[in-house]
This record gives sequence, C-alpha cells and structure tokens, in this order.
Amino acid sequence: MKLGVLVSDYRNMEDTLLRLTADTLGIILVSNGVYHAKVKENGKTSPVLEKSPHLYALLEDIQTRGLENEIDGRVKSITYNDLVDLIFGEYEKVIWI
Amino acid sequence: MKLGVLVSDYRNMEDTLLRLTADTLGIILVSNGVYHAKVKENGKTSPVLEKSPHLYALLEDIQTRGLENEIDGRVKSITYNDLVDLIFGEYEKVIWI
Amino acid sequence: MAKLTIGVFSSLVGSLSLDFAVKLADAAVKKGHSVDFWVSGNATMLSKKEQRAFKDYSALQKTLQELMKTGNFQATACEACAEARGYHKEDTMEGFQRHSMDWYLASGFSADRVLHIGGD
Amino acid sequence: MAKLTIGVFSSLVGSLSLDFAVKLADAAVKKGHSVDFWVSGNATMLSKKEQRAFKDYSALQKTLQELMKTGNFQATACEACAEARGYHKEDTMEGFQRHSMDWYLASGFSADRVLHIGGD
Amino acid sequence: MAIKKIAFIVKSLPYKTEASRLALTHAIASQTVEIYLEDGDNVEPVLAFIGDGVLNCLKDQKAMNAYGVTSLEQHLKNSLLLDLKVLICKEDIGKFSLSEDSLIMDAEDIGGETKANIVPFSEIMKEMESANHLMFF
Amino acid sequence: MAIKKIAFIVKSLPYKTEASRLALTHAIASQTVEIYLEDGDNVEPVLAFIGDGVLNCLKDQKAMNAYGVTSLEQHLKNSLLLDLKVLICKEDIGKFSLSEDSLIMDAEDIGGETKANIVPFSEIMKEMESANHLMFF
Repeated sequence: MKLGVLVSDYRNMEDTLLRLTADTLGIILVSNGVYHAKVKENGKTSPVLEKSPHLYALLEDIQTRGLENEIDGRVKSITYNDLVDLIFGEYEKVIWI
Repeated sequence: MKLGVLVSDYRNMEDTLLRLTADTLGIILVSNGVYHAKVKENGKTSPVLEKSPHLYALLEDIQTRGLENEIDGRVKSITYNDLVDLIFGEYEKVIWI
Repeated sequence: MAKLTIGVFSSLVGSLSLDFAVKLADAAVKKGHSVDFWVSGNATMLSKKEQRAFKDYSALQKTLQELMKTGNFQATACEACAEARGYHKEDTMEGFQRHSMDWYLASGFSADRVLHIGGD
Repeated sequence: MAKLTIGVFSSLVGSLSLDFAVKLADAAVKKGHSVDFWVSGNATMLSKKEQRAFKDYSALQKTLQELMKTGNFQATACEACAEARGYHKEDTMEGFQRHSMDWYLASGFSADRVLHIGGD
Repeated sequence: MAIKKIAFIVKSLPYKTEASRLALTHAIASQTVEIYLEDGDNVEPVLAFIGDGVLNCLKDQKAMNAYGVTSLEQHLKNSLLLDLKVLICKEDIGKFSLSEDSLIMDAEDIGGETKANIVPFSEIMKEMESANHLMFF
Repeated sequence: MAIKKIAFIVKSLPYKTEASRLALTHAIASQTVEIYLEDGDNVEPVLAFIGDGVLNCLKDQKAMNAYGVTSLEQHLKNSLLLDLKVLICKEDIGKFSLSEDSLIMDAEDIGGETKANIVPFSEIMKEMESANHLMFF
C-alpha cells in the first residue's frame, strides 16, 4: 500500500501515525502539523520525522505560522499544486489525521 | 487562592492542570474528563487523581459514557445542583480546561 | 443570590459541552442565582433560530426560552462572530441578544464567578 | 483526469481547515480534475448563505461559487446536520446541494481518491 | 459491478465532539447508497476502533437518560444489527485494562446476529490495506 | 470605583481553531468595556501564553499573504500597542528551544511602547492569583 498521511496536528500521534505501516508511507505536514518540521521539544526533533523518508510540508501553512526559518532539512516544502500531484500521483490512499 | 478546575478532556493535562498551584485546588471531572476517574492506562490510574484530594466527577457525564462501575474511590460523584454549590461556595475562581 | 457568567466559545452544536453549559445555567437559575450566557466563535451556532430536533443532537431552544422567561438569565451572542457565519438579526432565536465582545467582559465585571468554556 | 472527493466534518468557520479544503479543491480543479466536496457536522456551516467577510475570518463564498461555475466541482451539505443547526433550504448558499449521508459514500465510490478531513 | 470498501477508523473519544457519532452514522448510511449507484455496484463499510476510540465501545452508555441524545452504544448496536463488520483493537483494550465483558460485543437484545471482533492492530492495518478509501474520525 | 482583573491564559496552538484569536480579540475588547460600566469602573486584562500557546508568539506570521486572514502576530502587536500586559512563559520557551529574537516582543513598528515579558510560570501563577476571573483558551 502507498499511503499518504496528511498530519494536521502537533499532539497525540502515538495511536495513529506512529503505528501505521505501509510499503510507502508519505507524511505531508499541513495545518498545525507543520510544527513537527521546526519545533524541538526538550532538544529533540519530532518523532514524526523519523517515521518516513518521504516528508513534505505545505508552504502556505509554514509561512502562516512564522516557521520559514530553520525547517528541518529532511522536509520538502510543497504548494497546493504539488499536493494535488502527490495525492493522485504518488499515493493510492490519503488520510488526514 | 481557592481554585476549582473543571477538567473536560482526557489528554494533554501536563501544560495546564498538572502545573497549577493553589491553596485549595479542586478538580471537577466533566465531559471527557470523567475518563480520568475510571480508565487505567498501562495499569496506572490517571496522574490527575494524584494532583488533589478534592476530586469530583459529574454523574450525568459518568453515566453517559458507561463508566458507572469502578469509578476510583477517591472521586465523589456530583450532580449539576452540587456543581452550582461548589462553584459559588467552595471556590473563588473556576476554570474549564 | 449570586451571579454566574458563562462564556461558551468553540463548536457547540454536536458537542455535549453545549448541554453542559445550558444544564449548569438551568441549575444555577433554579437555585435563585442569575446567569449571563455569552456565546462566541463557533458557539454562536446556538443562537440560530429554528434548529430542528433530532435524536442525535440536543435540542435546547425550549430550555433556553424557559430560562429567559425567568428574568434571571440572559443569553447574548457575539455579533461579529455571528455575522461572519451568516447569522443576521433575522436568523437569531427570539430572546437571544447580540453584542460586541466587550459585553462579555462587562458581564464578568459584575459576576461573582465566570466560567469560560473554551476548547476547540 | 481524476476525481477527488473531499469530505470535511467538524467546525470549519474560524478554522483554517476550511481554507485548506477549499484551496486544495481549487488547485485540483485548475489542474483539470473534478472535485466533490461534502460538508457534514459543524462543517455544514460553510453552506450558510450571506456569510459576512471580516479580516479575522476567511471569506470563501466567492471562491466556492467560481468553482461551481467550472462544472467540475460540486458542493453538498449533509441535510440532517444542516437542519439540526437551523440551516434550512432557504438559508443555503446558491449552488450548494443538500443530501443525506449516503451521497458522500456514493461520491467515494467513483472517486480516485477520498480525503476525509475529520477532527474536532 | 463493483464493490468499493471504505474503512471508517474511529480514534476519537465520544460525546465531546461528534466525530465518532458521524463515523457511525455515515457507515450506516452505506445501507442506502445503492440508490445513487448502478445495479450491482455497492459500498462496503468496515468500522474499526483504535486508540482512545475504543472507549466508544463501553457498555451501558446512558446518554439518552442524561442528555436526551442517542448513545454511541445504540449506534454501534444498529451497525451490528445491519451486519457491518466491527473491529476493536486488542492492544488498546489491553492498554486500558478493559475486559471483553465491559464492551458492546453484540446486538442480541435488538435481534442482531453479527458480533464485534477484538483483533490485533495488524488485522486492522490489513483492513486498511484492502480498503479503497480510508476515513479517520 | 473598582478595577476587575481578568487573566486570559492562551494554551492552544493558533489557526487550526480560533481559540487563541478569540483570546486576543476579547482581551482587546477591554478597551471599550467602560461603556457598560459605572464611572471609574473598568476591566484590566492580562494576557499570558503557556505550553503550546507560546507558539502564537512567533514572528513573521504571513497569514494575510497565505490565507487573507489577520495573523495572531498582528493581534498581539495591537495588544501591545494598547498597552496590555503580555506574559510569555519562560519554561515553555526553553522547552521549545525558542530564542527571544524569534518572538514578538514589541510593537515598535506600529508605534507601540509596551513590551512583552518572558517570565517564569510562577509569575503567571501569581497573575492568576491576583486576577478576579480566569479564562483559559
């Protein structure tokens, strides 16, 4: 299964995202999920970034929250246009959590 | 300060409830906060129950969620009528978190 | 007797926080207290007239209107929050007032207790 | 081209999830895809006509109506969810359909992708 | 002629928001979806409760008495009565120390024959793999 | 003649819900509350950001460009311009490894003179003690 996960929040990923398994798992940070790409809590980067090598974050949501500097280097910024292509082109199913 | 805290949720109490200090701190479990009075996670009762000796839970909310059995013995069930008296009689300020 | 101001903010309809706030107000008024009831943000949904009663939703219009009749309960919706959602004066439940946000603070000024129900 | 069904559920107005869903639909339609847009629960707020534009809220009625004109976008509100909130047929934004919940599942049947935006 | 499978994954607590309620009502709406589809086409729902969502499955929910609203228990029983597949995550039941006795496992009292199933998360993951679309509530 | 102090405690992340936005707009509404009160009476707001709420205070929020809505940054600057007391929790700034440089600490660019204060949680607790009413957003 090629699964694209739109992560829209910063808390409580243990019961959902962190348990999911897929042949290809893409993580697309949107809404308050984009904090995972920047915020270090007690010096540690978010465990969400360790879950997959396929990491994206929505540029508009990064900019809205004042996070443009110091986004983790593993995370690729994408536009809404890119997101449409990811949804149809790279993943068979998409979820929003 | 005599502070009454209406705890309305089950998650993310670390930044709020668990840091509060008051001469008298009352914890009133309402809405999904009533799960603190029953659910053991990994065998442990909720840390919320350790925060204060003044523990209450709203009967209607317990009943709604099927939690009437096995409520922790430290927690006193109260009605809406009791809650009005607690708010005016026992606490100087009340918050909902 | 005392005065309680209840402010309810986020998404009410479909949430039992709505019922909580109204039941608490009802219990307080029945004990002789007065209650100011402020709805802001998505909670302004409560002020929409002609909500239809379904078993999956609480139907609170009747309780609210009985509370209003006591003279010890006033309900006010945030005017800007309501307009932003397309609730105009003519969409508003009878007896529900509309004011700007300072009304809530003024109500708090004279209240013995304020219970602010925030959340998502 | 492909079909995307977007379902949006909880409290939309006042939340940028609303803008997300509409912007995504807009980008998909501009790329030649078709989009079905379902609002249920508190998200039925989006279907209320005459929402007033404030700088503190997204004003999306215009974008929605332009999307509807393309013929590749249809927006539907859950009828029971809307009625429970006091949104009747005459309260509904022009071009917004109302159906029962099975419409969303039927839309999913023929969709290449479904993005279900739940949450609080 | 095709059957499309939709997995409804419930991860939210009940009542405070209507997320889990909408999951059940939408899943049940699959019963009438045929009216929109060609002959032989249909949608097959699967309901799975994970994480905090398993607490939707506790017995004896008295929401109608206390608040005058249909309980999640009633919706879950209706789902079983209509023979929907219902899965409850075994690991989460364990995490919350819930016994099977405390859970809504059947709808016998209203004439239902289908039972809920307590299964490991890996089984739920397999359902997600075989589903055409996934909806997390 | 009396002054009642109301503490607005912001613990929520911005934008996904409007909780923090409503905190700031209601706190700012204290500027016009006098019209409802007797001469000399007034309401004094204090704004405090704790927990995840401190992330409302990050600079360079481009919400107007990206979504056409007023940013929390703009509201926070307006609060400072109106001389509202603004406190940001020191421990939470530390927990998130945020520098003071990255935070909205003043509204000089719009002519404001009041500055935000980074203070230990114990100071915020003292504000709560001296307030007449508390509102958590």
